[in-house]
Amino acid sequence: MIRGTIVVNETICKGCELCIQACPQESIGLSDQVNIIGYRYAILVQDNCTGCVNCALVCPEAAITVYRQSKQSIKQKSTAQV
Amino acid sequence: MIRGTIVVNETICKGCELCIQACPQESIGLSDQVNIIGYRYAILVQDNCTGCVNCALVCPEAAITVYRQSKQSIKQKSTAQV
Amino acid sequence: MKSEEIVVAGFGGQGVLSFGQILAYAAMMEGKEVSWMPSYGPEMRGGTANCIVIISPTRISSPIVTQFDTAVVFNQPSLDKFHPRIKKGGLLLYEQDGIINPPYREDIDILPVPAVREAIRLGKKQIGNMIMMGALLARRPLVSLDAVLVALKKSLPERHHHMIPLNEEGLRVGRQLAEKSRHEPSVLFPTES
Amino acid sequence: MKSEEIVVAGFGGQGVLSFGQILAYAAMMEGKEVSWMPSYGPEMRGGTANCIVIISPTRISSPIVTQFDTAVVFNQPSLDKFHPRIKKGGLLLYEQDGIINPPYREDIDILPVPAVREAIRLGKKQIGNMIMMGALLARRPLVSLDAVLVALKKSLPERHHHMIPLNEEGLRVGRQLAEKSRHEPSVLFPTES
Amino acid sequence: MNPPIAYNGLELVYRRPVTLTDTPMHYCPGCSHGVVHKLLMEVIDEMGIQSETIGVAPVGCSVFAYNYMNIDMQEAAHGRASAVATGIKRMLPHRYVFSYQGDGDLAAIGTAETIHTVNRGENILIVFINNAIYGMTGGQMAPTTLPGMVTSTTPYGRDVATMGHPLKITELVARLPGAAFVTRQAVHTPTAVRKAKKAIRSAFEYQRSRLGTSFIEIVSNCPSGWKMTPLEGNEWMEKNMFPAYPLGDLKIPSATKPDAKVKEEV
Amino acid sequence: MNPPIAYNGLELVYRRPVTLTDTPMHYCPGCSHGVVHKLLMEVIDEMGIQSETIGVAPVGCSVFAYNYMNIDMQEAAHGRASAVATGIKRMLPHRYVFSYQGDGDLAAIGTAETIHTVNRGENILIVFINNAIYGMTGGQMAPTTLPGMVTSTTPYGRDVATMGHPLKITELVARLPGAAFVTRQAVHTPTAVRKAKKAIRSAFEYQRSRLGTSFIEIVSNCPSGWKMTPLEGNEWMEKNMFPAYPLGDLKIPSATKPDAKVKEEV
Amino acid sequence: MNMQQSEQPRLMKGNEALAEAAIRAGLQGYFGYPITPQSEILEYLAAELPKRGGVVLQAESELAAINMIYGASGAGARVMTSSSSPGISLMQEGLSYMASAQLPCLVVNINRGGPGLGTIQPSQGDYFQATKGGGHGDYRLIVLAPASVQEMADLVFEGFRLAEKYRNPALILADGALGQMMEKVVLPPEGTLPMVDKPWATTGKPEWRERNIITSLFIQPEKMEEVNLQLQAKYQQLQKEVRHEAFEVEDADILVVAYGLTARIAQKAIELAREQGLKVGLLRPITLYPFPSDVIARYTRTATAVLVVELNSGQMVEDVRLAVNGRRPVHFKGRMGGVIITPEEILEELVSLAKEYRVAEEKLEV
Amino acid sequence: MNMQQSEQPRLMKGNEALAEAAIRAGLQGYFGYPITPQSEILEYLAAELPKRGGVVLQAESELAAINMIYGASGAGARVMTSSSSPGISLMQEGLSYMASAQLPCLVVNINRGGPGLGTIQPSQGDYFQATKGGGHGDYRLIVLAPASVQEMADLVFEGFRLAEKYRNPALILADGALGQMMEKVVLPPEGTLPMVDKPWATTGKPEWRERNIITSLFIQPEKMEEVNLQLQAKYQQLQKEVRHEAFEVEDADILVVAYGLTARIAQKAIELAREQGLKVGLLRPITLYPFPSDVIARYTRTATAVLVVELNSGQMVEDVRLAVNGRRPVHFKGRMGGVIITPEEILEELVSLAKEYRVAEEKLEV
Ligand SMILES: Cc1ncc(C[n+]2csc(CCOP(=O)(O)OP(=O)(O)O)c2C)c(N)n1
Ligand SMILES: Cc1ncc(C[n+]2csc(CCOP(=O)(O)OP(=O)(O)O)c2C)c(N)n1
Ligand code: SF4
Ligand code: SF4
Ligand code: SF4
Ligand code: SF4
Repeated sequence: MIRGTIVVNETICKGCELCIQACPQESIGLSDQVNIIGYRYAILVQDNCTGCVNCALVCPEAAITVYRQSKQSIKQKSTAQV
Repeated sequence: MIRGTIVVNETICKGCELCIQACPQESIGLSDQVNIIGYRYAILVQDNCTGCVNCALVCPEAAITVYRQSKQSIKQKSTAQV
Repeated sequence: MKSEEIVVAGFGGQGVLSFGQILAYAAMMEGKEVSWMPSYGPEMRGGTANCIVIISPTRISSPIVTQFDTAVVFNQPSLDKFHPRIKKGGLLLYEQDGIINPPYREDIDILPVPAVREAIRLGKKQIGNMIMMGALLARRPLVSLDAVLVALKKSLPERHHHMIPLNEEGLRVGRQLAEKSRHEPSVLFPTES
Repeated sequence: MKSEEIVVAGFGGQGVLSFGQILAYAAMMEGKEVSWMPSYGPEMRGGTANCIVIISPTRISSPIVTQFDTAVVFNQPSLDKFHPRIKKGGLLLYEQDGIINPPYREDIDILPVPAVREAIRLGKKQIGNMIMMGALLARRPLVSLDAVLVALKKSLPERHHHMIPLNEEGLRVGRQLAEKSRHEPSVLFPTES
Repeated sequence: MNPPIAYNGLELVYRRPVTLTDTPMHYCPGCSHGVVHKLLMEVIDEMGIQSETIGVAPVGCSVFAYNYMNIDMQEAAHGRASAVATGIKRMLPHRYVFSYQGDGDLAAIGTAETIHTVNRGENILIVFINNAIYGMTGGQMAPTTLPGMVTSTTPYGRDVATMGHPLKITELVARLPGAAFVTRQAVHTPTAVRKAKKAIRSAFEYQRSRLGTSFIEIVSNCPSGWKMTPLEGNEWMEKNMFPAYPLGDLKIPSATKPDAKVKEEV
Repeated sequence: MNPPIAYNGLELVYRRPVTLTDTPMHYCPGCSHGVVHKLLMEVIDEMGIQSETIGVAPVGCSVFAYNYMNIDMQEAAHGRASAVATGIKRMLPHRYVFSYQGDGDLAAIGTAETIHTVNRGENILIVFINNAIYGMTGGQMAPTTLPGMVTSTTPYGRDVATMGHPLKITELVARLPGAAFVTRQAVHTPTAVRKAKKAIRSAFEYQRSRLGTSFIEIVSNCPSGWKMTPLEGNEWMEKNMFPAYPLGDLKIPSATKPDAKVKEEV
Repeated sequence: MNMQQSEQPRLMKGNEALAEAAIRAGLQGYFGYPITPQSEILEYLAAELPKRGGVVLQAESELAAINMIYGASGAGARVMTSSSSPGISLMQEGLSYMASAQLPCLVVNINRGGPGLGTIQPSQGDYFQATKGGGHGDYRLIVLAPASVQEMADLVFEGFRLAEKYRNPALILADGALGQMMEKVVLPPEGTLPMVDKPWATTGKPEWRERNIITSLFIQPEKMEEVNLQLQAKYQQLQKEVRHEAFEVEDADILVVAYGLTARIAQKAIELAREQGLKVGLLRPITLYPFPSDVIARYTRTATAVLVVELNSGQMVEDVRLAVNGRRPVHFKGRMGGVIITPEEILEELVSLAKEYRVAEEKLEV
Repeated sequence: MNMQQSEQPRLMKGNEALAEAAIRAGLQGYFGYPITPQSEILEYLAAELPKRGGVVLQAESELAAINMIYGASGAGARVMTSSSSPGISLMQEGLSYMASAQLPCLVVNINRGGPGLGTIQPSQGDYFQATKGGGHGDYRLIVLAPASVQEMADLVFEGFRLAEKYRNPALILADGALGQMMEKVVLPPEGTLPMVDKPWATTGKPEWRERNIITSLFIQPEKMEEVNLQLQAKYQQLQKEVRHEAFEVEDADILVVAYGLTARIAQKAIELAREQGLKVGLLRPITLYPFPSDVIARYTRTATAVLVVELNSGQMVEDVRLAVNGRRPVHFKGRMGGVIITPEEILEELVSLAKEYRVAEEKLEV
């Protein structure tokens, strides 16, 4: 499985939950805390993010940055497994 | 042939000649005189008007009144001819 | 020379506006102050057109006046409209053709001009206005004939310049008509002012 | 009683506007002059809402003031915004939940209220505002509880009237919270003025 | 003034409609406006609805329409005739209301009002005189001016690249659900006149049956604006306007409840 | 602020577009405006045309668009964004110009400007945010409000008999010869977002090739105006808006001269 | 009447009070377009008016709205529209048309800060537009300026009455705060404003009368001038409808002139000033057109100086100067762009004026 | 320069002279809509401007035109629109926006008789709209009033110069006669009005500068007030651009104040009055805003009375009264609705005033 992760800018997140719905891995959830503008914000709740970018695409605040395993590292891994 | 005639209100006629073109009998022409508003006006130039109303329909000034032989008088005539 | 306030009036197509422009342009070339004010707007729809030309040695205050020294009219409605607005002792020129009730005033100089008929006789209906102009200038030497011809050249598109001589002819005919008219003849040669 | 200028502020959904309306309506019913002025317009888009309530024995000149006797705030931005605008000796009530940097001023009476927590304890998040109201009235007996309840009835749609008792409970809880708070207790029974 | 009903042995078969005033019209010789005015008044005569009809004149050559139509009328600001008609109809829903507008009025400055009036399905008749030019102001380009056509504001001809193509507002209007009846007619021949009159008659009947907006475009000539004689104008219109603005019905009511009481033509 | 290009062993695959300013947006949670702003700036980033692009903000919730888009911008009067864009484009024909408008702005008060801008084929992009309501002013009926839909000015639901049917301005616009590219998109799912972005990208490329007006409708949600959560809103939108406003291309350029230089997605 | 007694005081927004009052004043048709800070008028009417027999239509624009009003008024109905500054600017052509065609209607401008899109906060920046005629040509609107939610309701009746009596559009000019704020209001009873008959209205021409024509086109200058003379005569007539409120003016050394909300704030300032022993009074024009010039002239005979306070850069001050005509110095104090002036600011101004003109000095020494 | 010498006097319509002058003043974009009596401006430019490198677009309406101008001006171009009274009313919102966003442009109003559709004949009925701001909010236009075809051309240059110098819309206010009449005119040479650079224009944001934003929205009242104060300061600055023409004012007992065509007619009347021995002079404001208040104040120190003549019901007369501030009686004589006043009418007025104020009596006895 491809490894990825997201970084949410929690000061501008408005907790709209669109990313949560968009995430095929169900990796995202909302914080219990509210942020400075009064919203519970998105956080990673599972470590199974694949960096598919879906959450970032639908985010109205452009609050999500996405990282993903580099192509070759994936290749290496797969070959390794052989 | 059905007899008819037209009466042109020559004070409001603007000599646009639309009636002249519309008349299948070529009964209408323009006067040599100009009227008070400066236009040569429509007049009957032949006595062959059938009262078909075409000229009146296209007249932008509604300047034409049309008269026609009554239906029965036509019938009478035709029978007479027999 | 005092200032002269002239109205030129007729039906839309009769070229009354350019008649006024030629007059104004000619006067301007002779160093006069001039103004030309057309009637404008929807009353032109199927109605009459007119313009007011003022020629003056000094600055002109208003281009719009209601009384005129001279009226040049080309149809009955214009005659009816402006006939009463001519100043006492003023001049009224009118195209004879199509006038059913001629003017009656005794206190103005009235000159009927058969311009259309003469123009047709000369073979070019278009020069009727220059015949009228010639007659006008015979009575009121406002501008020189030369100036009028230059103005005419200005106003005519190149392709019609061949008609200049004919128009010149028209001017002459007009002047003659004015002269042999019943009224006492006025100055015959154009002013040099 | 002198006139009292109050600001109520929080996030959009927190019901600050109706909090102010209930207060104003209650005061009106007790014969006071009142004005209620909401913040309005696009700054409401995903922003904070607030309203200014003025209760006065005499005619109110301006419904918009910039300094307040009392501030009732429900979130951090509102706290930051209005904390400095409270008059010396004034009162600041704030919802404890979600406040990261609490107020620091020494020259005003500050009362943190855990209204949300208490409301959840009572099982109805909605009554948080009435808890806040109870606390406010404990410190500032502006109107009687009865008046507040009548106002509440007015403002609640029929189908929610069954919640009146719960809200009454909320008012009582609020008052208690205010009383056992560190500050010297103020008048406990509503004014009859 | 009523003409004699008989004239040396012949009987009256056509007369100027009585609801048309005796005031001579100010339109240029051969202008279509006069014919359309006449048809409107004929239909009102025949339906006997002079007392139930309110007209709205535009700003355009037909601004003076109220001088010729002997019915209650309002003169609207340029482009707003359909909004004015809306105001009247909403207050007097049992009256017949029509607006009469030129292409500049209806399809340029009045575009928003036209679209939204029809979209609301205001139960009125909009008569649209499309002469492809601004007549009253002296022959400037209209939204409906044909490509390459010379006007006082397109001295080198309408350049579609910079001025856009002729706006077929009638086609747009026909797509709006509020439109009940949309048709394009002309009045340059007796047959055309008969058809146009029929369309106007139907529109008033649809209005009586509350079917929504009727929209009648009349492809018209503007001899003065086009700088042609009326006859040349009509010929040019057939050759150039009709291909761009084909005559015929664009939309007819699905369920029409036609009215019994229909008078005989005089 | 640029994010690190790598993050414990992983590489950056998506970041906030640089042409989007750092200013937090004022839109309500889940509002589509934010997504569309983002896409516009992404395309401008990718085409590298920040210095060649001028945007026009409307009056509507997106009135502050210029706070978020780091390009030269003008704020237009309500409904006139396309006229303002026309003025800019005519003076700067080599610049990319787009207007960004809501349904009230574009399809109500701005109807005439919209129709005529497209009819002239102004070589600009019009982005049309259709959320079926007036967001900024507090949820009043828009021309695109659905039948029966309750808004603050239709407390009993939109009654098509008196208020008309939803105005499908995009369908009208698509019929205008000046329109080069007309499409209807949404931004509620990752797939939709990808499609919408592609459309925006194409529009800018068509503008480069001078093909005429591109018109992109984005069927959007307005959680606040609809009184729903963002998720409820998106669901409601799919169920109710899409049937009325079906997604897809309404018009694509006949002859497009696509541009070679196309950057890789970051 | 007994309805009046039965009427309880309510806590209402100015916009809603105005809307409800309009219904009670017999409003038959409302055509409008949303804009902050007045959308509540349209919203309230959309919910209430149809139930009560009237017509409400949300127009596609203010431009359409004012022209719908033109048609509806011409059809004889009692009609109203409302907007705020930018929307009112879009109505200027229509208002000029209505004034020329002599059509009555009530227009409400809940004034926000301009120019341009500006701000939605309260302002009095549209005074010139309202009183001098923002549209083209020589015409005037009847302009009423409420100062409380109660007057927002009451002046609706006055507006309709004057508009129909003089066949001229009337305009209520109130700043955004008056529209948005809630205050106690006792609503005027229904049915106290009888319908007037309008023989000129286009309701369909019966046999027995000539056709009615609503138009503002008079192509012949002479005719157009006649119409203008009629209008001017009407505006003369209007002078007798002047309304104002005076507060502590009798002995005032300094006369403050202010309208709307500003007048209330000024009154507060005057109370404070009086506490300091300054002899200050307030003149509040309720009709901005016709303008209470004579009243102002009268009171300024006794006063030493005049202070005009507005939420703009100084507009009504011109009318005050024209009224005072140089007999007394006229000063101006204003705030702009949606900023509300405070009683303290005005007080400060009053104190320094008192110093400048050496009125009540001894007291000030204290 | 030699172009100037080479330039022959021409006989031109005011509208055409203005249009040609605009091209010579470097006009880059014209957006307009036809209306009598100014359509010749659009028509002339449609034929000439494209040939000479500019853009002409016939807009779908005046509303569209003014907003196209907004965009074009914001893009840094030298732009113009023109219309007549009703069309100018439709531009009021746009003008308020442009004034607020501080966008330069030249607007031409060839004033016809109103209100409403009115008549197309000459009028000065739009003075208030032009000078007090027909749109919403506190703003002013720079207003220039030509009195001859020559000035129709010359003031175009002045209009662009002032508009760009102060980043404010300028308006040329001329009655219909000035637009329609032909007079001798010597056209100003091309290239005498250099392009100014506009660092604020939205031309595309390069790396090296912040983005430019053209807006009139300042939602925070404090910010909006700042903007308003900027504008007011600018209008103060403008005072130094006041322009006027004085004619025989030095010894004048009666000072006539008139602008545009009316001033010429008044001048004629004054010549006639002087022939009768009346000491009468003329003050002609060329800038209506800024208004030559100081000049008028100065001349009225010596004069006994003032007569204002306008083609309206009395609009500029208010500004004259404000300038005179009660020191002298200010009388008004006007015609309306497209009727042109005659020198004789004015003369009559002057004579009766002379009687009333017993100036130059002995002469009048004659
Ligand atoms: C607001 C406004 N703008 C412009 C005008 C000038 N104007 C009068 S009629 C007209 C257009 C006339 O053309 P059209 O509507 O096609 O009618 P037609 O004259 O051709 O019958 C214009 C632009 C006006 N009166 N008012
Ligand atoms: C001339 C004018 N009329 C009305 C308004 C008030 N107004 C501001 S935004 C708006 C409509 C907003 O709706 P929409 O265009 O759909 O954009 P949204 O807010 O939904 O994104 C209105 C009516 C205004 N500012 N100016
Ligand atoms: S989509 Fe964006 S704003 Fe919404 S919850 Fe996720 S991160 Fe926050
Ligand atoms: S159609 Fe009418 S106006 Fe034309 S010529 Fe015949 S009668 Fe005269
Ligand atoms: S200008 Fe054209 S439309 Fe107008 S009256 Fe003449 S022919 Fe008819
Ligand atoms: S009101 Fe609607 S459109 Fe406006 S920001 Fe909120 S959600 Fe978006």
